[in-house]
Amino acid sequence: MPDNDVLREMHHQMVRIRLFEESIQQAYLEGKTPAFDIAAGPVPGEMHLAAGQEPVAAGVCAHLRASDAVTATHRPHHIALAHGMDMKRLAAEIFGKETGLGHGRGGHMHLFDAATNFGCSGIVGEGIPTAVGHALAYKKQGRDNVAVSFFGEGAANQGAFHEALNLAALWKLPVLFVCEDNAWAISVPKEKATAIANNADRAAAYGIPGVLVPDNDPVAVYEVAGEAVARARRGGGPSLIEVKTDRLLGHFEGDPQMYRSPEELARLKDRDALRAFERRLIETAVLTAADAQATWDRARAEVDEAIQFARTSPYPEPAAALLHVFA
Amino acid sequence: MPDNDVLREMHHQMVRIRLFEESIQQAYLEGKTPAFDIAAGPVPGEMHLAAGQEPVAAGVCAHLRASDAVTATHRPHHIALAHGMDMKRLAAEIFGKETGLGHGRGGHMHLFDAATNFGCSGIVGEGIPTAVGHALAYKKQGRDNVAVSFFGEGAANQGAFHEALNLAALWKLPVLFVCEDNAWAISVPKEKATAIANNADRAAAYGIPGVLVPDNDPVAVYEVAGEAVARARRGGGPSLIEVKTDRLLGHFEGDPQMYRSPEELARLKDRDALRAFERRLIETAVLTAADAQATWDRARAEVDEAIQFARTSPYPEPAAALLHVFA
Amino acid sequence: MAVETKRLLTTSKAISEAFAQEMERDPSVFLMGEDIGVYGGIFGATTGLLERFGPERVMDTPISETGFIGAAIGAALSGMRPVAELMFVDFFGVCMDQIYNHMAKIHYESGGNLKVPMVLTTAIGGGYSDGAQHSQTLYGMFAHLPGMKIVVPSTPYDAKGLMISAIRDDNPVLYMFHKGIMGLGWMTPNPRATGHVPEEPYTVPIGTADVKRAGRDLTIVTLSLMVHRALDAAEDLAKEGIEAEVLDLRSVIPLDREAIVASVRKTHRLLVVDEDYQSFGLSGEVITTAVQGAFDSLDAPPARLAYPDVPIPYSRPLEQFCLPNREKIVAAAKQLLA
Amino acid sequence: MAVETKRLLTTSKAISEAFAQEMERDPSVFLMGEDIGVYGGIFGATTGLLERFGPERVMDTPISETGFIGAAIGAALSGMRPVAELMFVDFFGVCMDQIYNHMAKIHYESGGNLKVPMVLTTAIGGGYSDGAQHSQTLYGMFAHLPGMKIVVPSTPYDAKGLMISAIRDDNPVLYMFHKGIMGLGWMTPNPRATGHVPEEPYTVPIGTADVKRAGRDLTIVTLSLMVHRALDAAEDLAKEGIEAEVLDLRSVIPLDREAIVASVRKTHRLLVVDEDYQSFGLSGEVITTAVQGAFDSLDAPPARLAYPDVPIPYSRPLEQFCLPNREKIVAAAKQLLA
Ligand SMILES: Cc1ncc(C[n+]2csc(CCOP(=O)(O)OP(=O)(O)O)c2C)c(N)n1
Ligand SMILES: Cc1ncc(C[n+]2csc(CCOP(=O)(O)OP(=O)(O)O)c2C)c(N)n1
Ligand SMILES: [Mg+2]
Ligand SMILES: [Mg+2]
Repeated sequence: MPDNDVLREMHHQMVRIRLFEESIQQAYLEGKTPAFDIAAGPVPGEMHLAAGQEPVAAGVCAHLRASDAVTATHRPHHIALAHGMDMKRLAAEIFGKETGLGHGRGGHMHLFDAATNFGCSGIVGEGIPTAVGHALAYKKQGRDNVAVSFFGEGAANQGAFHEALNLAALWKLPVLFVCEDNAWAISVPKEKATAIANNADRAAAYGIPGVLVPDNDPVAVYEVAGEAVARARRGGGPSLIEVKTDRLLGHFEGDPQMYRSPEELARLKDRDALRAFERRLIETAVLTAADAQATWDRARAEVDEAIQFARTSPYPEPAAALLHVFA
Repeated sequence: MPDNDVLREMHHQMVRIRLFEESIQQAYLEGKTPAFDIAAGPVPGEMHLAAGQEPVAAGVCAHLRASDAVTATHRPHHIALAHGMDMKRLAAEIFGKETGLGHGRGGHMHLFDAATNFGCSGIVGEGIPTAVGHALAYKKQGRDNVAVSFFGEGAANQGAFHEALNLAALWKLPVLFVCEDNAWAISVPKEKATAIANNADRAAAYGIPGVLVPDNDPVAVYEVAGEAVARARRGGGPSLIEVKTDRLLGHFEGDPQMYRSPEELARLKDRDALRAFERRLIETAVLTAADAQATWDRARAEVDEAIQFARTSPYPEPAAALLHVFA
Repeated sequence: MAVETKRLLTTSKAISEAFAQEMERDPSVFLMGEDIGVYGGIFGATTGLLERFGPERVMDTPISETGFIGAAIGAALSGMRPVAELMFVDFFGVCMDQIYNHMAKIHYESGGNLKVPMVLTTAIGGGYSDGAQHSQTLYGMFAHLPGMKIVVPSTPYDAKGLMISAIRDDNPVLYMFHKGIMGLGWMTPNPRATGHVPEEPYTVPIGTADVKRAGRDLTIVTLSLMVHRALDAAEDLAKEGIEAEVLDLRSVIPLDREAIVASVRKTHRLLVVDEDYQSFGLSGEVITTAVQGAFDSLDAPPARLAYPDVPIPYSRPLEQFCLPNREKIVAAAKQLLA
Repeated sequence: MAVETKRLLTTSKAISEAFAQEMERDPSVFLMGEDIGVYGGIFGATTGLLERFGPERVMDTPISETGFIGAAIGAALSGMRPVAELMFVDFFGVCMDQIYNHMAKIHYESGGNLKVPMVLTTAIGGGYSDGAQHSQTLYGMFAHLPGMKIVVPSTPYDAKGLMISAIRDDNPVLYMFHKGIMGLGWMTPNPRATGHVPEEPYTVPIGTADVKRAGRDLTIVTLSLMVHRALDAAEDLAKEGIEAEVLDLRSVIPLDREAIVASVRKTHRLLVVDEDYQSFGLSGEVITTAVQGAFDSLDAPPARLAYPDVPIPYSRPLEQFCLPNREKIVAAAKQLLA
């Protein structure tokens, strides 16, 4: 069981992620009414939000150092923030600004941050082998860092998943493979995509530990991840962790979600893991209601500042599009 | 236990495969001495022979109809012949002749035969999804055919393996995945490539039966494959079968095999599964020594005729290289 | 015929109508891909088809492009006529071996004995800030690799006719539709993405370019969404007395080289407009075709306006700086005539 | 300097010497790939290195190209300088996403903040009946996709110098060596595959073409093994009084456009000789470069002699019919001058 400081910090992370993404959602919808035009507004393009999946990010990243590498997916904000990415530079990148992580070149699916060894990408499964490579470097360099790859349950049916897990197991590398099973890959439910119920069982194909976290609880994630990170740091090799989590929103903003029943959506909202976690912390006196409110207030201020930074930052010079192809 | 006719037929298949490949080996070396020049002689290019792996082909293909699809690899002759491919057209293709299966366009790694629904390719793992597609067609068409994909233990670390097995399991398709574990992928031993000892265990990742045939015995292969083929034909879905087999020769002809000890090579030769099987059939009175000899003689004649056909057939017209890009 | 009797469809509806009519006609046709069922395809190309044809013929797949595109090849070899969708062309890298080394080569390797009658559909194009991995066109890259036909429609009419031709073709056909020509409700409106589409099935021949606007002063060779941009530019140019001929390639493979040469012989000037990366691709091939076929007719070196050789940036001003557009086409045309 | 003091090496030895010297110099350099250890690389590029540097720095991998090339990217991001080998370029399709969408784009997407200093080596080329999936060159296809440098040496000297440059470069570099230039004992002997290679480390600049033979009557732009064929042809042509300039591109990305234009301005005639597929690739790009840079100097339309747009056939007469060679180059040059 994590100590109270850790519990409070995980709560704080989940709150700031949630608020950050709510602000991004709002900004995303700006300029897109009455007719939704994906190209319009201050935040154009696709937008994949992670509301409901905060427990995975908070629980795993609580064990990481900034020097540990993390690779994520098209749905990266919760992980990026939990791993310590600068919120201002993240926001600015999402707004396409010169002050963003990639000076506006990457956008929300392509966040790369040297300060936190973070990378993500828009191609399902692409980042899994990258994490193996970070871990390979650590082993060669004699560092006790770990690399963590986050991906969805949909990604576990890509060839890259298989190749990467075999390599990491074979070379006994310090990697965590964290599968966020939110039951959906856009509109395709897990049962129509994966021949077995739990991806954790696929660890058997590589002879590594595979652990299922059956509910969307940051504490359970924290404990499982803690063991796996510690094992990896002391040279015990990789682990596969699967968390059954929830995607509270559409696949991307603007997704009509015809494939999900209103009941399902309502049920998910009711069991919002952030709210449930906060209630528990208050019930167990880890937090007072006032502490909780203070956390939300603090996060609100941080988020507002970041969004403000993003909005007021300048766009890159158009002709600078031609720079940075080569170093 | 297969009945005596089946045993004799498997023996016959193994003998004709062995003799065919020995003749190909001879032809391959023609024109390549004193200096080995891969481009020279009547059979140029790479040449991957399967001596030692005949039990897999004979044991599995004994259950197949010509209308059942088979996909194989860069090492395809044993499977092609066991599945009933015309030996003359196979030989002619290997010699690059107009009378070959592909009129000389494919060559020994790219054999395609409509008569036996056979295909193979030079890219490791490429044919595994193809077999899934044949099986998908059978299911849609209401046919009780099966598709079989053969591949090496090296291929089981390719993404295509993973994706194909998941699809076949998910859609409950009539496919057999047959892994020929000959312990080597060119010079890389299985232990340096695969994180677990037995690929059959990977079936667990897809919720399908996975059966290991621990020795290179055509009868054991026959029995395991028989069950899997029967299950597939009656709609019971796919299976993964792994056979521990032997690669008696180099990866390709001309391979110096510095990575294998002379002891290993001698040991393998001593346990040649074809000779062992033949001895057993004679000991158990399934064959007399004279029957066995007759089988070799018959096969010898068939092979000689096929090679003769190949040698005497004309080359395709050079300018015909430009034909058949599109139907 | 009175104008009001003409039925107008968006391109995505035209494509789904082609699917429906071919599936009615031929029971061996089926569709597979990610989110093509209940969702109806991310770009609406399969809307309504699951309800009509059921999950056996409109198959949602896992995110296993090597697996299911490979399966489409096998199914095609066993008597079916699959249509597989690669959601965005940018994803080709996870399944390219199946496409270029297997699908495209089996017919040849078999010496003409086997056929792989399948269609691979995929969405191309940017302009809406979807970043480096969701905005590419890439037909130039596929076209370099022999064995597949490649069609790239620009209008609802061509989209339906080319889809029917693609499905009926005995060869693998890569069918690339630009998101901006689909007429989607959630994209910046494009009036040219809606147009007359006959109700009955019809074909548009693969390998035949189409003069979308006749002109005498220069030839603009282009395709896909850039046809719309070129036609807009041609209107502007006409106001200044410059008559541009706009040749819509429609197919990349086979490339209608005769049409390119004929038009250049007529106008003596060539501008290639291409949303694909500039170098080592389509624009160079079209220019080479013109130079080799109409060298003596050329009054100026052929020009091209293409996507610069940089990954596609996310930020709007950066991406818009890179994309060819109406104004840039006008400027390039004038420079060519200067 | 006396000729006899010059040390002669095959290209494969020149490459393995470059590896060894860079691994000595920089502990972050390591090699990974299939059969590069005990086997020494199928084309001998890593012979002897396992013994010398051990299995941590010369890593045999499983047949998991997406996995290990992806791992090379991660290792490069974490401070290493990996060299990953894709055994034959033809296999790119199983791992292209990692190459073109990830390796090549991270630097740009990061706005220049991250670097991916890695080398991807791969064998190209045919001519020895290895069929449709083991004989391609394909540099034209990679060159269409932005973000990676591409080098294609033709001689032992260039091979060593370009490899050292590639390893030291902070960008991903695709290093493509033709099997026929390696000087392998089991390939048809090629005298030009052995040559003088200085013992000390040196670099050959990436992006600079090299005039391998000066001439005044036409320019032959080519690369890789075709440089050898062009030089052979140039000798034949010289006997007939035709002096061909042979320009070896050496790098495809960046392309040395100035060198192409300068040579064409001098000779007024251009022939591109290319073993890659003809259309939508390198030959069209070189011609376009020449036409746009030297339109008024051209005395004839530029010509090309490339691999026809067909999958590579196995049978010797078929394959040889397709390949550019000495005689065909001579004929094409004469036709260009006719
Ligand atoms: C290789 C590839 N195929 C398809 C897509 C399109 N796509 C983007 S996200 C997504 C669903 C991913 O599902 P999952 O891995 O479960 O992650 P989630 O979205 O649920 O977080 C798909 C199909 C893609 N980006 N890359
Ligand atoms: C994708 C791909 N990677 C690498 C190769 C080169 N290659 C050809 S065969 C082979 C070894 C295959 O090993 P295995 O699958 O065990 O089959 P075996 O040769 O033992 O029959 C390799 C690495 C290839 N053809 N395709
Ligand atoms: Mg999911
Ligand atoms: Mg093997």
